[in-house]
Amino acid sequence: MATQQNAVDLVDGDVVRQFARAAVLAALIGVLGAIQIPYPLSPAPITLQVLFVFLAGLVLGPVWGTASITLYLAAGAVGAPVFSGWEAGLGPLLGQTGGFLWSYPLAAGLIGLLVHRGTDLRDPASVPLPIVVGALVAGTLLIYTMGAGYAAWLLALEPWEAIAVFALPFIPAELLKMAAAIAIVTSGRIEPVQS
Amino acid sequence: MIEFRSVSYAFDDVPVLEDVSLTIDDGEFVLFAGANGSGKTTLLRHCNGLLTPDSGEVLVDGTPVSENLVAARSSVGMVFQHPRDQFVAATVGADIAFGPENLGLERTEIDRRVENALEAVNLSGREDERIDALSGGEQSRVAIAGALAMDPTHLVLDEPFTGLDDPAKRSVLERLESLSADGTGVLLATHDLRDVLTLADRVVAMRDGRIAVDEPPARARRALSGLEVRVPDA
Amino acid sequence: MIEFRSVSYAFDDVPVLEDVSLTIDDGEFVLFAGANGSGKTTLLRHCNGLLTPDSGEVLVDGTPVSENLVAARSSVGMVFQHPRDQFVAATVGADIAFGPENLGLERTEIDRRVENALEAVNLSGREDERIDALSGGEQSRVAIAGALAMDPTHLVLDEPFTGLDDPAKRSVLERLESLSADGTGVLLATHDLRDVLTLADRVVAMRDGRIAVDEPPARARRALSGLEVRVPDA
Amino acid sequence: MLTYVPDDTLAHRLDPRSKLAVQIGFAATALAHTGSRALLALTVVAALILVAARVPVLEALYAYRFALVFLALAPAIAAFTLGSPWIDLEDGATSARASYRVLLILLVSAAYIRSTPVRASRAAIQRTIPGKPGQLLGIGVALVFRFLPVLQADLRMIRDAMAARLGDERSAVDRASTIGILGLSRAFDRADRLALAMQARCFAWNPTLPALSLSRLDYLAFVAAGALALSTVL
Ligand SMILES: Nc1ncnc2c1ncn2[C@@H]1O[C@H](COP(=O)(O)OP(=O)(O)OP(=O)(O)O)[C@@H](O)[C@H]1O
Ligand SMILES: Nc1ncnc2c1ncn2[C@@H]1O[C@H](COP(=O)(O)OP(=O)(O)OP(=O)(O)O)[C@@H](O)[C@H]1O
Ligand SMILES: O=C(O)CCCC[C@@H]1SC[C@@H]2NC(=O)N[C@@H]21
Ligand SMILES: [Mg+2]
Ligand SMILES: [Mg+2]
Repeated sequence: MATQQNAVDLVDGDVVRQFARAAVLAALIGVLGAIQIPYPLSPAPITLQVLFVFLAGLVLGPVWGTASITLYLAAGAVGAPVFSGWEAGLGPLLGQTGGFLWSYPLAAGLIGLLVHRGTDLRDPASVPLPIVVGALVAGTLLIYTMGAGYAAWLLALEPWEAIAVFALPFIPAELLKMAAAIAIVTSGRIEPVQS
Repeated sequence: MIEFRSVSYAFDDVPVLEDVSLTIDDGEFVLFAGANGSGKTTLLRHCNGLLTPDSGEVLVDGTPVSENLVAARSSVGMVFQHPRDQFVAATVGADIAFGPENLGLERTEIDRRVENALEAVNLSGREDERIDALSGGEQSRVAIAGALAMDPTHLVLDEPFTGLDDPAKRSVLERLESLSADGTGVLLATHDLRDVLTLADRVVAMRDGRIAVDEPPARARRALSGLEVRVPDA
Repeated sequence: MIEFRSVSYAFDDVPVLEDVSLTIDDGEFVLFAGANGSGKTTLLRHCNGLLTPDSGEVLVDGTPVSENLVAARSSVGMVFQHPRDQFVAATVGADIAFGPENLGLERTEIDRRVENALEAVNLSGREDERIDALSGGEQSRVAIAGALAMDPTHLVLDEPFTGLDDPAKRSVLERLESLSADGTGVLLATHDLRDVLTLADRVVAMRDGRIAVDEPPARARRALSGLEVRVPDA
Repeated sequence: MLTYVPDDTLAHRLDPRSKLAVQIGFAATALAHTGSRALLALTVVAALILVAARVPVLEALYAYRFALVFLALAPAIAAFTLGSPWIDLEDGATSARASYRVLLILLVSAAYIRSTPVRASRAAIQRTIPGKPGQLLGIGVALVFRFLPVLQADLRMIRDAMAARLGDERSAVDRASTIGILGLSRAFDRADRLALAMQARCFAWNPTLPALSLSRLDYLAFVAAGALALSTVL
């Protein structure tokens, strides 16, 4: 939308709407994602963050999905208690689960790109299921590569040690989250924003 | 001046506004009534370009809204029905400053406006309080202050009294009265005219997407009969 | 019968209800008033175990709520203060059917109740519409219908008239009157007693977490002075 | 949970940008070193930083308790080897030193949180990251803080709304999916209303940025940050 006489450069209505959704979704991840179930099989807890990474990519697409997760990380970095176990600060981003955190925006972007085939959004409910599943699996692999890889380096673990404690124990939980993400986007209750 | 010229609007092919023409002058205090679903909220959102007419035109101070959104949005302050989910900041002062900041004003001017707006709603000196810790009535007044800080020449309010207790409602009303006396046009949507009728210059009522009544208060009671609006008992 | 026995409750150590005792009989129509923040909503949410007293006890039909939540929730129908908070489904019909479904009723009975409840709020025939696409007042009406469809023995309504137009308000009031005449206890929180005072059996008002007034309507006007409640003009 | 606490410490007087720089410098060198001497030096620096922000150390340790448990486990995992002798002490010790520096990084980030209000962080983001991304990131971070309590209340309300109509009678899967879908759709509703409210207040790409200014103290902090960063390559 153009602005004539004024120097005020209004943000376009579609952008405002997507941005507001990205910000509110980031807050929702903060509320639900911070809930953690301590998991005796791994030094990382089970959290719902990954479910929201899936949803960010599926519902908001590559650009705004990535933006949403980036807002989540930035808010956490400057003090919002949104990381697992209501932690906050730059510390968790560099700590033993930091690799997971940094992978989230990239995974959301990857999922968004694969599902929406670019930056024009389509209704994820209308995308063939194999494509959606494939995208979620690809995103998950990216999350674990970065998450376990960084933890191995940081804590001086062997690769197999890192995989055994930071990846394998979560496979069942991740499958459930994929099912939940697909159920949510196909429920017809989340109105997609076309842009 | 806000001017609607034969405005029509449909949601997904369901017509909600049909050929609406209406003019609100500077400093006028206009009550805006009508049944649930008659189109009040939809009409109000056209005043500052949040919705764009399917046909017809809306002008603010003579300029079509679509041609100069910034002008329309800074001259028409809008207060939505539920303030809680519209605040952009956690504290009173930061929220009220949001509009002026986006207009690109100097910091000193922004501070001045925040102060003035807070004074206008009787909340001076409370800029550092957390919005969540305020009562419902105080939140409504912060929402009004947020609109006032844009220095609007018109104020559009969509049922601002819902949930307010009697003193809170009075204090908001008093503010509106004095603003209108100072030249701000006020367009106030409500279902209950009992406490406000005497303050108004005009009563406009909608029915099924059309303007059905447009009268001075004295004649409004009769005209409104059968229009789903609570009028003062005779 | 709903019975509060010396109930106290605090949010994060801030006392909100202090030693409240109150009994609502079957078929009684009780108005519940008080300023913003006086504790109305907090009290109402104890009636069906959404909140649990820090000390004291709440009983529904003689059984402590904490002992039989299902019984309390099927006998006490509740309308929340903000209708949007209350919806669990996407369409009008599905939302109203949610409660009856949980009661394990037959589908035909469920449909009957949905229809009946919609009629009470002037929304007959609109079960297939999306709740999101309704106007604010229409949403409030769907919320009321959702509680009516539970066919409860007590109805607790937290400012149910906000945003309703006059006929809808009248229709809901009529329904409440006839329900109460048929033995349903009604507990209605509101800031404005003007249209309801004559219908009620009793007026209860809170101040700062305590019951400050508990009188028959005839004596309520005087008792309520200074209590932030709009009473009918003398 | 660690949060900002108003105070007058050295750290509180610093500009958020210089504090960020110190944090990053510290983390960089901590991530590069695991030698005992380096760890000792890092411990001293971290202690100074904690004192400068008056961080209550026990509270900070408690806030990071989950992370600490896992950090304590990592050496055990590293020490474990498949096959005799099953335990490799040297591997364990390396990992223990690696874990310890992570603890230091966590504590240093606690100093930033305790000494920096949201608006300062927002200003730092908008003034450091140029153009539209910086603008959106700054406002977005403020919005996340604003909406955390709002959405928390929403989720509680969804749970209550279902319970009030006996939703607890449904299966766990049914309940979880309803809460999930409702939580998300309601959050997006809020977002849509927020978007309107921001547009009504002229949300623009080129607003007046929050004020920030660097003092002499900040330049010293930048020097310290630079020194820390350089020590990465030592
Ligand atoms: N987002 C939407 N999508 C589809 N239809 C809509 C939407 N918003 C409103 N409507 C429809 O438009 C009509 C007018 O709604 P509007 O909100 O303008 O009414 P209103 O006069 O403000 O009513 P109320 O007094 O209840 O607030 C209603 O019938 C409503 O169902
Ligand atoms: N979830 C909460 N956490 C903390 N405090 C709360 C919470 N809910 C309510 N309160 C506080 O409890 C007090 C009573 O609130 P309540 O909602 O019961 O008032 P009310 O009488 O219903 O007011 P209103 O007329 O505005 O609806 C208020 O001071 C409020 O700030
Ligand atoms: O500190 C954080 O907030 C990050 C926690 C990371 C948890 C990881 S993400 C992948 C895997 N799946 C889970 O449910 N938890 C771990
Ligand atoms: Mg409306
Ligand atoms: Mg209340």
